[in-house]
Amino acid sequence: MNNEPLIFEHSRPGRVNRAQSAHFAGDLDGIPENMRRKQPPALPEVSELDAVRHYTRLSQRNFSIDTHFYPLGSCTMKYNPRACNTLASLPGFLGRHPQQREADSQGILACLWELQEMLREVTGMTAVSLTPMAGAQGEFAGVAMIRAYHDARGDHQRSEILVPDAAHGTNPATATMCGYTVREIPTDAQGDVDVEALKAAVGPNTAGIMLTNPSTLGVFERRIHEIARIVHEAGGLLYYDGANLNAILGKVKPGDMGFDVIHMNLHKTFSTPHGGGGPGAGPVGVSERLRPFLPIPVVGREDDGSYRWLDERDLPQTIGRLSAHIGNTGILLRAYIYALLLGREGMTRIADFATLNANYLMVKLREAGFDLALPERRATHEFIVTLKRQAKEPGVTAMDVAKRLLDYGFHAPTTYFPLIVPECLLIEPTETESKETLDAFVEAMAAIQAEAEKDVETLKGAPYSLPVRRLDDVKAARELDLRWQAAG
Amino acid sequence: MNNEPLIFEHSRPGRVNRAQSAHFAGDLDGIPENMRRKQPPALPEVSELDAVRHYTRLSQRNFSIDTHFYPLGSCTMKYNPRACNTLASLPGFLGRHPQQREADSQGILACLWELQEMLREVTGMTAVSLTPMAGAQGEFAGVAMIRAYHDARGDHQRSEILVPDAAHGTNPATATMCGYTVREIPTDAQGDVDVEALKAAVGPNTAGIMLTNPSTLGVFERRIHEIARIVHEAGGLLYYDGANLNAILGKVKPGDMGFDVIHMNLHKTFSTPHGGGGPGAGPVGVSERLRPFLPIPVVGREDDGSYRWLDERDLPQTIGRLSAHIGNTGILLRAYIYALLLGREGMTRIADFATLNANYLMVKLREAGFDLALPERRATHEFIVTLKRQAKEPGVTAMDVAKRLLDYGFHAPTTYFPLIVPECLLIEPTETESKETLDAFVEAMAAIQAEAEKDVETLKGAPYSLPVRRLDDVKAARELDLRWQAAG
Amino acid sequence: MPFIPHTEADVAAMLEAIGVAHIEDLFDEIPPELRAGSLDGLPEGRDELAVSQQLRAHAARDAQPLCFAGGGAYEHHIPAAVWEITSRGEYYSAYTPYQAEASQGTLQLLYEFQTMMAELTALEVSNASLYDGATALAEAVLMAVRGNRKSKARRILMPRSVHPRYRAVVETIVRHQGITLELLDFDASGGHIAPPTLPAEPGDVTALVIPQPNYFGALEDADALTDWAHAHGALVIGVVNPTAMAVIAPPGEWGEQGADIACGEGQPLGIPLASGGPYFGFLCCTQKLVRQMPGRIIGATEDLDGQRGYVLTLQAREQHIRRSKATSNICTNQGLMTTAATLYMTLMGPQGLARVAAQCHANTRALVERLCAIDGVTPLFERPRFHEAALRLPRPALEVLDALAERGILGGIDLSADYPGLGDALLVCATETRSEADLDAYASALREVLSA
Amino acid sequence: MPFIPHTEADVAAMLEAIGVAHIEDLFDEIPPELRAGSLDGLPEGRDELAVSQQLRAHAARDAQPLCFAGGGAYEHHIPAAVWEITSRGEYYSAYTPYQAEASQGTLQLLYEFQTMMAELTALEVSNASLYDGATALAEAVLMAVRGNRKSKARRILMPRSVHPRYRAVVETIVRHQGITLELLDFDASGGHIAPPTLPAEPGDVTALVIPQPNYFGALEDADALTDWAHAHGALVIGVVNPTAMAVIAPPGEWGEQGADIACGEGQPLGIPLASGGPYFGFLCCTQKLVRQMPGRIIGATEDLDGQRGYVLTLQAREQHIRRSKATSNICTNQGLMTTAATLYMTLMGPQGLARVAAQCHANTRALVERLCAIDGVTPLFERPRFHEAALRLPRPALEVLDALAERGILGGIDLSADYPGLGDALLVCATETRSEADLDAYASALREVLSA
Ligand SMILES: Cc1ncc(COP(=O)(O)O)c(C=O)c1O
Ligand SMILES: Cc1ncc(COP(=O)(O)O)c(C=O)c1O
Repeated sequence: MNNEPLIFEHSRPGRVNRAQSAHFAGDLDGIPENMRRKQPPALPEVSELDAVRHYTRLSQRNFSIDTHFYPLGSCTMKYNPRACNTLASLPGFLGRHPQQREADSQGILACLWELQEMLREVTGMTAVSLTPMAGAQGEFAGVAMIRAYHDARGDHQRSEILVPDAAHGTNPATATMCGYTVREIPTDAQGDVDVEALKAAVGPNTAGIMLTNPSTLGVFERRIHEIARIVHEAGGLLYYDGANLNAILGKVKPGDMGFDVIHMNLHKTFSTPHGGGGPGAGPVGVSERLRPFLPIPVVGREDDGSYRWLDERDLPQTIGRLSAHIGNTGILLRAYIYALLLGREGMTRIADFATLNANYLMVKLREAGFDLALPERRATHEFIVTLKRQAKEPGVTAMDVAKRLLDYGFHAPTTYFPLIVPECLLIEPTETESKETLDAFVEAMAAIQAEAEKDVETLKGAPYSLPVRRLDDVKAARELDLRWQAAG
Repeated sequence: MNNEPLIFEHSRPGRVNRAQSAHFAGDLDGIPENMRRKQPPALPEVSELDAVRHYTRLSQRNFSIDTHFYPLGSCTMKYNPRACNTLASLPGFLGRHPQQREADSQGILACLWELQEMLREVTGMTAVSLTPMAGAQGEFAGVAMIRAYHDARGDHQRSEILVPDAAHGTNPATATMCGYTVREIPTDAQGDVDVEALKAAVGPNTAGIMLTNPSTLGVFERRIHEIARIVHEAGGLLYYDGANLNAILGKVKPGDMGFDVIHMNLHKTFSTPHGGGGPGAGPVGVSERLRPFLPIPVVGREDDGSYRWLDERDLPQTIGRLSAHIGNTGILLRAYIYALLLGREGMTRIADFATLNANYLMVKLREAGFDLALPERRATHEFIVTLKRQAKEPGVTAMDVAKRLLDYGFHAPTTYFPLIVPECLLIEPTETESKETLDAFVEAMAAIQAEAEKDVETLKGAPYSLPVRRLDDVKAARELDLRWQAAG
Repeated sequence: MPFIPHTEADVAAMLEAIGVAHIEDLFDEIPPELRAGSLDGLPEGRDELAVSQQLRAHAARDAQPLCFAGGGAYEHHIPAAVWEITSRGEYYSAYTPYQAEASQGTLQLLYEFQTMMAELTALEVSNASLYDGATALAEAVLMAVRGNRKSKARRILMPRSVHPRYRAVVETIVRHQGITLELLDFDASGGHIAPPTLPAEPGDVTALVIPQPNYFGALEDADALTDWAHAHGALVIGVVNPTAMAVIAPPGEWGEQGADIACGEGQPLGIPLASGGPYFGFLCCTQKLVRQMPGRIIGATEDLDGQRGYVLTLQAREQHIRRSKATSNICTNQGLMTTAATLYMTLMGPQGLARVAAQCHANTRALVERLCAIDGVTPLFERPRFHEAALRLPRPALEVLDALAERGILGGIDLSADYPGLGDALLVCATETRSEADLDAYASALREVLSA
Repeated sequence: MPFIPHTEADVAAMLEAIGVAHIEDLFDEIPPELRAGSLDGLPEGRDELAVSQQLRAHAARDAQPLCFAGGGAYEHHIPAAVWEITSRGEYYSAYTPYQAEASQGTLQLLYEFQTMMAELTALEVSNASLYDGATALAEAVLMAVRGNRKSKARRILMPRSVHPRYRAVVETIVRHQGITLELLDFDASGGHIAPPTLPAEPGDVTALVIPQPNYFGALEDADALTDWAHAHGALVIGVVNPTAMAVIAPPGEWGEQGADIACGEGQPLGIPLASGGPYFGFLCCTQKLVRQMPGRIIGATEDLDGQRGYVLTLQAREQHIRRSKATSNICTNQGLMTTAATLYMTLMGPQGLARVAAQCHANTRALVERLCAIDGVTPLFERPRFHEAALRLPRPALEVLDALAERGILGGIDLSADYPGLGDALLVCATETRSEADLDAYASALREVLSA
């Protein structure tokens, strides 16, 4: 009784949802036969009730922040205030065509301009462009600006981007897309960038380095000043992956750490929804020397207080456009609303309580018998538990624990990332979760540990209480089934 | 892991949801100490995330039309079009204070006036008042009008309202509230009103009769004309309980059957949501002779096409007001939108397909071995299965079947109503459900029957797959626990 | 066909199973002479696009003035989460929770709602809602008549300071049951029921109604009134504003023993103005009176495994069981509105609600100050008030309201229709949603209007 | 504290457990000289009421003209159910479905989405979305370069009739990988790529981009172009409007073998205009190319009990596994928008979508007729079109658009900025949401403007 058929299985030929397609009188006059479609696409033919019921039921098969604690490390799954959704959905915003005149767009431009300014302030950068549509596109914009900078100086030999081995996969992938080769820098035993290795790696080929700070290991890169000096002295620039900005809002500004360019993940730090995969927004901030290269459009303010789009005429050295319009405007609005709600004090409190929660949870899990990847370090907003020991004996993997947590009503932490820590769980509780929730999570982890000691198989079979048991990834990749097809 | 604590159990002293209560500066100057509250009320103290998560999780513990087939007889659980909600929630409607001037209310008044007219048309009555807030209040208005009519004629001896024994409980309860005594009229073996008994009952004391047609037995009262004649000849009036109007829209008009007054349940026939109990709307329609007594306000249209509220100045004989404002306006708007979407053809189709579905399901359940309460009759929009036989052997009650259906993913039909059919299930599939859903329901019923034959205990223990097993009603009524109280 | 899923093949198969040729045949029990010709008076059906455009036009047609009207319906800020959650299909499209096991969401929520309302009124129990504040008062009166076994008179003392519409509704609803509503006048200077003017020997009184605050926003001497009523064998029914309950002494704490029943309009608790409805009525009482309650009541119980769960309880009071002897005919109530109210109260918490109340109070005070700085405008009553105030104007209120409306301001409610004796009088209210700038705008518009 | 649940007692207990005295101590690994002074540039936090009022004011500030602009963003009717379901918390606040068992809702929905997009384009597979139509084209180009093993040239033929912004974005994104975008001019009379003008010996071409309809609304000879490209070893990338796909031949059916890749902007499928985003890009291809796909792909599989379920698959293509060798750096995509699109396509069905397409087509034709009845207004191109049309004006388009804006009309898009050679030219579009009255309003406004 657990099964929800595919929407196509609800479909019946000739079933028409008339409220949505009743009274049109259009024909295709003027379109030659040979340009027309012969067979209609096999979209589902269902009633409105079928559709609503099916997708309501499907929704209930998801864990989400609104239903579960979701400590997915690196993803900052904090509460998404509902006001951000409601207000960003005001008809005045939703109904606006992107080509509406600037004179008729001063309301939305004001919001975006204020957001730009606020992001400048929290990051300590000189200028911001809102246009990138996610973190990875922000990274692309950033590295493309680094490239444009070197190119503009005629410095064409710089072909390498340095990336710590703990970095998020988007970092090396981005460098490649920008035409760079990637050189990995190892991490030392304390979780910091191995500075000796870095020194050995930099040189005249170094275009720049991409750093996340706090790093993906959940610790603050303490020698950041030294790293900045080394790279800058070699003529490279510093890229800041802002995915972990939540941990340091109001505490340190990337601009002060010496970064030249940074992206932010508004769908993390500024609590815009993840939507089951997106959309997000990845604004970029730059120091003065990269300002000419910002992706367009950027919102400008005139002396008379009116706003307008800046484009290639204003920024002739721009790296160009990254989207057909201005990017994920609706997401930017949500971030703007969030920032207004929190304000200056609220921003700093984010870092305070995200850090408090992470450190508390870390201590409690250690007390419960779990090994920390970096036991000597403070947690930032997240930290890593490693199950290396348990994987040997009794043979329980990070995956097993993750799946079993689902049965206990908790979304699993991030597993197997960063790649350099074996059997790891990257745990990020965020500031919006309460002490009781953290305590309940610790209890669940302890209970799972006890189960593992008694009978590993219980964990291997998990989950038990969800619509499906553990799914076979290998089969999925081997016997590709990527779409439904009518039988016969 | 199935348990969701009470919101009060999430509460912690001093936890404040600041986004909703941050920056007020008000004080209570001018209010004397002794009029002030001493201890704040123990409302929950939780974060916005706590609240959203708790009530999202609770919502998932409901069956609803949007998630399940819900064939609750007499309740017309059909699809509630989402457009009705979205459009009735436009800021222009939601933000309007009820005391806004008529001159500034022509938009909403136009909607309500058009709805009044449409309801007149479908019922065949002379005039309509929208103000009653549910079926029962419509009944109250109707019977009060009957009373006002007799009173206005100086006919004060009429102290009785006749009510068939199959009637909904609101009918006799309403008659009592209007100061009448209730005399029950039995039903004959064919499910019709026992006309001989009726003849014996009517007389100079008869104020009127309350009838549902199609009746709560799911059949059309065939001798309605004769009944009308009998009651009218005795000087009584006929009240039509419109709860079952869905079955006959566009097929018969209550006005043509001889009824003097009628209420409609817009939350049934016009598909406004039931909302887990309400709100509904119960407009009343009257024949010419009852028009002076209509409850106020009523929307009137002036010759210049403008609209205004009619009140006691226009209707000096009105039975009066039934609500502080105009009633459940937002529900009326939803019904209006629904009527616009369906239009004239759509209204008739409702009856067609509600009746088709009911008769099909009835036939299929009979084929599956279930006994019908009235096997010789056509079903209207609903019909009755009786488990009298099964209650004797193997000892399975209507309640057992109802609870087991929940495990099969179907809401149960109405049980034990009407009271005159033993062990009954009153089944109303509605027109918005598809053949496949009906077939699946029949399969489930057949499977439950098979289970019953194999092992009655399976059914007695049902449900098994819901957040709770079968609940103890007796304990609830004996050991009253109607609110949470802090321990200690 | 809008909202009807049947394909032609479905229809054919179903008709065959039934054994008839046409859908029309299914109506063969209806006497042919009754068959309706058609529904020509209805418009043709239209698709969602067309209907959306029509409704948007209707909604845009009416002015959206700056609101300073109260009178039982208040513009409060409603947190976005309230309706984003309330309109979830599982709440929106469920029926009354008859099948408890499949309705634990609604039932637990209502149990929480009952707890919150009982807390707000400081009474022991609450039901799960009535239609609105006015019908809640009518039901409270009926309940008092049933509940006060010592009184034979069926006589209710009803102050004129109770909302006039509420009084009208009570009249409509209870008049057939031989109940007398005896009006009590208010004090001309305070606008409240002055306890000294109450009769020393009132005779058999079934119940006294006490509005708090009353229709004029004035605060009643609830303690003294309650004690007076109880001393004379009458029950006490409080009609209260739920927002006020965060800061004003609640019915359960009035006088020596507390009121017996409290009721009122739930709209301020997260329900939009919406042209007047749907709102919801609430009704709370002492444990002693619980069996006289009308409407749904939710109780906690256990399941077969001993796990906690929630059900509709005390159903023997209700029409579907007790029929003509039921406590009321109410069946469908205002469930979805209580869902919103539960979310609202949860999101506000005790502190939040108290702040809203205090800010409303402060705003109305500031408004009164500004308006009474205008020549000829004075407070009608000298009396502690909460959140609403009656003002005397130098010109007829209707005229003034019209002129304000031209300036985009809904200036309040004309009192002269319901209280001709008060002369040119206006009821104003400024909730927490009104800013300083709004108050200034009203004051300057009024100044302009009155000097015109 | 907004959105932070900690009470003072909580904080004290947690600090004690950690063993520090103050929250500040938790930041002791940050070099002190780096510590930020403050965030003085930010405003003070405000409550939801205040922020709501501010946002309402911002939203109300901008005009809401009657829209006749398209250019890749179309005002279509969106059934109410689309966003009422899409904004449910379980979709809205979930992450990428890494834990498949806890994300079957999103995963099954995306599998259904992939099926629908593959159906619309008549190609074999679809991914689960990219950022927007422009980046989807960029990814398609990169994919073609990887996928066309026979071509060494990294040379893409890019018609000038492709949306100018898309071309700009492709340029931004692919320029670092040694790829040449070679512009193809359009036919001056048809506005399309005239197959006869294509070079007989084009040399090593990696891929040809075919827009259908193109930026001017003109329909390309997709069959001939496809066959030409395949004959010369080039892959074919279709950039298509998904609404058009209901009635216009889809890429998978172009020419002998069909296109290899199809991409485009998903906005018409239930996504509001929203000032330009978020929208979503879609990308479909032949089975052969699936391992070159960027972005998430969902596959069906089985669980331990053999029950069907859905997972993210072919992850070895992606950045989190393959890192610098990934097919793309994309990670977060536009998930929620595909949720809405899936609901939209489901609610429309094949008939509904075809009717929308036909009505858009008819409306634009009717608009062109009305506008071209005005002196000096003529169609720019003689060519079958779908849903959008380029017009020649007797006056500069910007001037005309300004004058129309004064009359509450967004009259279309000025073509002269992107195509100076076309003179005074305007791109107009009338979707199914425009009524006869709307078309008349535009025509009479334009007449007025041009005769002024
Ligand atoms: C450390 C880090 N960098 C970059 C990204 C990429 O951001 P996006 O998913 O928004 O493209 C992520 C996202 O998970 C991340 O965690
Ligand atoms: C036959 C019948 N009459 C009257 C009513 C009462 O209507 P309401 O619940 O709207 O008060 C109902 C409701 O279930 C009903 O089924």
